[in-house]
Amino acid sequence: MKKLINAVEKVEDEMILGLVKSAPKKLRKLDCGKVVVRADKKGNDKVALVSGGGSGHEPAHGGFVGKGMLDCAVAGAVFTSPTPDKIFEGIKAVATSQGVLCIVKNYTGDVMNFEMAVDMAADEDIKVDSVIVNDDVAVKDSLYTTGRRGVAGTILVHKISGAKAEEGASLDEVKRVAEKVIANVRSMGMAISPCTVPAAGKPGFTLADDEVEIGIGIHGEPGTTRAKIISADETAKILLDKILADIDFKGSEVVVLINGMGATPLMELYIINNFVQDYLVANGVKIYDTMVGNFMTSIEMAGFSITLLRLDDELKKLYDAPADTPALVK
Amino acid sequence: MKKLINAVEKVEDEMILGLVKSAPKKLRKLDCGKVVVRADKKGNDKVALVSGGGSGHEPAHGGFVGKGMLDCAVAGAVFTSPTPDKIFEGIKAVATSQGVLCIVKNYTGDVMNFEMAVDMAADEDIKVDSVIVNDDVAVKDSLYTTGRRGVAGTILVHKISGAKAEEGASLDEVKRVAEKVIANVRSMGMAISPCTVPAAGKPGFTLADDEVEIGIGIHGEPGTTRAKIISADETAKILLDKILADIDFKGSEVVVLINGMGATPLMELYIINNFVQDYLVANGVKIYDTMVGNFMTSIEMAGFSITLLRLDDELKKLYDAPADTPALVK
Amino acid sequence: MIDSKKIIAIIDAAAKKIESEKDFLTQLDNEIGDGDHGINLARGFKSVEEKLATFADKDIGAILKSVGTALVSTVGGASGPLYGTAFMKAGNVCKGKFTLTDEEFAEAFNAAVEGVKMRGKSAEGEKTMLDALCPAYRAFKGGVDGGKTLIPALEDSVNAAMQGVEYTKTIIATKGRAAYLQERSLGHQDPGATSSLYILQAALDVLKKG
Amino acid sequence: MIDSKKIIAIIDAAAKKIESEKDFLTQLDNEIGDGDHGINLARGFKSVEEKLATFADKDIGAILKSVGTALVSTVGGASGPLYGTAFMKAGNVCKGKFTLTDEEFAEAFNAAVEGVKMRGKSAEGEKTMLDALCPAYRAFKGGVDGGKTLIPALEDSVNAAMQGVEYTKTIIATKGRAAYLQERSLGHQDPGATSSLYILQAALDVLKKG
Ligand SMILES: Nc1ncnc2c1ncn2[C@@H]1O[C@H](COP(=O)(O)OP(=O)(O)O)[C@@H](O)[C@H]1O
Ligand SMILES: Nc1ncnc2c1ncn2[C@@H]1O[C@H](COP(=O)(O)OP(=O)(O)O)[C@@H](O)[C@H]1O
Ligand SMILES: [Mg+2]
Ligand SMILES: [Mg+2]
Ligand SMILES: [Mg+2]
Ligand SMILES: [Mg+2]
Repeated sequence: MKKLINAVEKVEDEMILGLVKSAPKKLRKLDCGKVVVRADKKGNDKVALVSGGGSGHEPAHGGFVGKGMLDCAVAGAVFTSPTPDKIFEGIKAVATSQGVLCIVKNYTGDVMNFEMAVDMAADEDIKVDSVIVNDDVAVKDSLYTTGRRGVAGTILVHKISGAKAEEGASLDEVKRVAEKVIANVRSMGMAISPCTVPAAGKPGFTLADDEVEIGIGIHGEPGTTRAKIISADETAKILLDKILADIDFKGSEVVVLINGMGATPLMELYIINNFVQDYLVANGVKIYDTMVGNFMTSIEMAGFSITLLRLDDELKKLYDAPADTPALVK
Repeated sequence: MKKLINAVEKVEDEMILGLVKSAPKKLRKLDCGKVVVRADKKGNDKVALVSGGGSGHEPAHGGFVGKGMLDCAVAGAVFTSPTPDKIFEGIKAVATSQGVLCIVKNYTGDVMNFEMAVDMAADEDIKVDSVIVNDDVAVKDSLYTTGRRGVAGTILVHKISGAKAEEGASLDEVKRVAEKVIANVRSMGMAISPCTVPAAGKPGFTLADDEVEIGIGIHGEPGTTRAKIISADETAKILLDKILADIDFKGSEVVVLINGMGATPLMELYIINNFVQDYLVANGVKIYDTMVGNFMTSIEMAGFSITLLRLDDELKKLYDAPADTPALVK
Repeated sequence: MIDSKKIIAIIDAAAKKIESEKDFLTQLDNEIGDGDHGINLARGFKSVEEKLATFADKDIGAILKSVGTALVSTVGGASGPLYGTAFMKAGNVCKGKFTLTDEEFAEAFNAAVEGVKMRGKSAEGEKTMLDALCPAYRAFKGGVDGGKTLIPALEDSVNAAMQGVEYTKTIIATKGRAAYLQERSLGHQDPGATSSLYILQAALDVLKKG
Repeated sequence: MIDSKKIIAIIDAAAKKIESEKDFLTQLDNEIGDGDHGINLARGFKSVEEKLATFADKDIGAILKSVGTALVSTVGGASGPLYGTAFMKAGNVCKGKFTLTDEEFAEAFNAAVEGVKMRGKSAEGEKTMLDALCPAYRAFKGGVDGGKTLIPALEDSVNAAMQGVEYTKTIIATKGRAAYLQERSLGHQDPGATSSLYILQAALDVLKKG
């Protein structure tokens, strides 16, 4: 394991400190742990948004704390959901009389830990609700399984429900918008090289020089299939075809998010975007806006995910609303 | 070589197309080649800024084209300066009656190609001048050598002279500000893993599991010294000490730029920033603002550079001015 | 019959077992999860170990509850809420008690298993810790009901858990991270089932030593 | 004496030589530069090859100028402007000529070398192509002045370039990318000096074939 770190045990704490110190006017860290909140607390008349998950997805989620997006991000150990007590501290710190909405990625651990925290908050009469993001089409959705994972589409839930909350909408309204995004956002990812959880010291999987993993999540785990490496265009087509088959994007306007997994050079993301744009247009999808970069990463994994969000007028307006966070300014 | 590309010969062109398609309202590509210009041409009353260099530094330079920064970026093959004819096309496309300032990184190739292009433009009565950025303290400056290289500090030259140009300042004034930034900006970088020029097919150098290169440039070349890997803090200290020894930052307000080389996870950049901030404060340097991310990369090299810019009131105001480019929004 | 001192000894032994099997559990999780199960549990049981000294005068309910809270607030991931809930639910059943009859032990065991099912919205056969815990509980309960004493009943329980762990190799996961791998989860043993087995083994070892 | 047909043949041979040594030149540049010298020059000489057909009726000045322009607009990096300028400056000297005497050839050679120095703001001894070109020019000029015919003079020139390439291994670079390596550039041969040698060798090969 070759990493620019100081000690395996210090990775998460130093990372959060480094993030907060990069934007001291915007962010504050709670004393209780890896909990980042807005330096300027939101007015009591607006719903506060809390998200979080394991570390290792930087800039998610701490980088999206700020005006127009999240009020609080709670980080766990690398790829490990934070614990309910920490999430509860975060909720308490940002709670307003309008209430708190938790945005949770659909992973068993995240769901259970947030569920326990929400129970704790409700016990203390905090108005709190949650939504679960499950945008990853690599995994079949089914009543009997864990369901689809929450991946990079989560950023668009942050963005759009964050804008709704800034408008002063009620908790129910913010939740409705968040769920509309969730209903309309789909993603899929792949990796050409794995990542190493610092505490584990070795990669989550190994790949031969000509192998890739298709259908990966965002926790360094292997994907749904291993395949021989093919061209960037062919790879992007596999992901897009799965996404386009899941819900009907034809004729709709979409936001395209080409997300790097952490070690993918921007050069490659742009090459992929070049194909994605042409392919979507050829398939009757209208592109409203495009984001290319590292938004929801897996430490130093090389690979990418594609996310499409189907828009209506309400979502478009909220997507365009201002945001001022370390990782996204609009 | 494991890369998400289609064909070695198509890398640069598809990359530029993908960049422009990611922001079609902001960017336009000239038909003559890898030349990106602002979609909304600047008014004739403002100086236009042209920069460029080899490809492989994404988002530099095309990602910094837009209001408040560059008017045009000219890209060459990977790590190879663009040719004078292409630079000349770029200059012609954005030239205004206020003139054009070329921002050139100090590499023999860049300097010579831009010099020839500037001659061609001057021959056609375009008002044109240039500045040469040389912020890399890894290389000793000397009258008898090529001098220091231009690296990540170039982004701050784009930002600040771009803001000055938007104010409607004259070519001489914009050049003066650009040179003030150059006089006050210093950088140094290191790598823990190399990168592979697609056309070369193999890495520029190889490192053992416990080795790093200190004092690298941004073209995949080895650094000034090879060393055993040490902690992130100790590594950052080596770079900072060299930077702080070069010009006096004590008592000054600075912009800190922690730049990833392309494959460095943001987690590591934040860990480094955590140290850098504390160390600077301990050394009497005041931090005005901090940027952490991938700004001037070397394809998929893992490593980072630190840049410090010493500010005065004029530079502060220009640094804070709005910018609206794919890679930097302010 | 088990007293609170034994319970403390069992928790201590479980913590040591998890610590010593940390890498193996992580390795199992690497294959079909995200490679942190051993790391997560070891972190959690280390914090439990740090609390051991405070347990001496407490009743079994309070001890188990305290273990559960410690796990919930330090493990994270899926196994934190699951094991945390298991210990807390068992603690509820043992409130105020300083000794447990074998029947009461079975009752606490049952509460723990039901707690996992509730928290995980899961059932046996989904390739999770429940595939060790459910048969282990049934074997224990059956043994006690059939007149076996504590140690033989727990021996049956551990054997059943062992078979449960083997069984996880033969099925496709439908809960937890391994579910994302679909068919690729076949042939791999579930990390959570394995850590459950270790905790039961630790209990048996302590009781056997007397 | 050299006529325009020979010049075209030399350019063709140089292009082929660069193409066949592309990987080696790149390898040399990998060691002390950015690993693109062979790639850059091969791209440039390929575009020159594509122009060869248009050269047939042109004078030597026009041919060399056209080679220079092609190199400048396709090679990029440091070597593009340098070789481009060299050919363009040589072309200036040969304007309107369809044949060159040995003295005129020397004059064109000199103009090329001076062009590199001007463009690169560099001199002999800095570990660049000039360490092949300068001694090569001196040897050629000395040979011609001393009464040698073209081929023996060019043989001396190639030998001098070869020694120049060897010499680059013993010095620290002060110009070009290798300068950034400081002491680490020692022991490595300069890619640009090597490509200069290849171009001269190509010329000699063509002339020897007659
Ligand atoms: N819904 C569930 N019900 C019961 N056990 C589960 C469930 N989801 C996961 N598990 C157990 O948790 C184990 C993984 O724990 P761990 O690796 O610590 O958490 P994470 O998956 O969040 O990284 C799995 O091996 C499985 O036994
Ligand atoms: N200032 C200079 N004067 C003369 N030759 C130079 C100068 N700078 C570089 N060179 C030559 O150029 C060669 C490198 O060319 P190339 O690799 O194509 O360009 P780059 O360094 O831009 O990648 C060096 O080996 C050296 O011989
Ligand atoms: Mg985990
Ligand atoms: Mg180059
Ligand atoms: Mg796990
Ligand atoms: Mg080179």
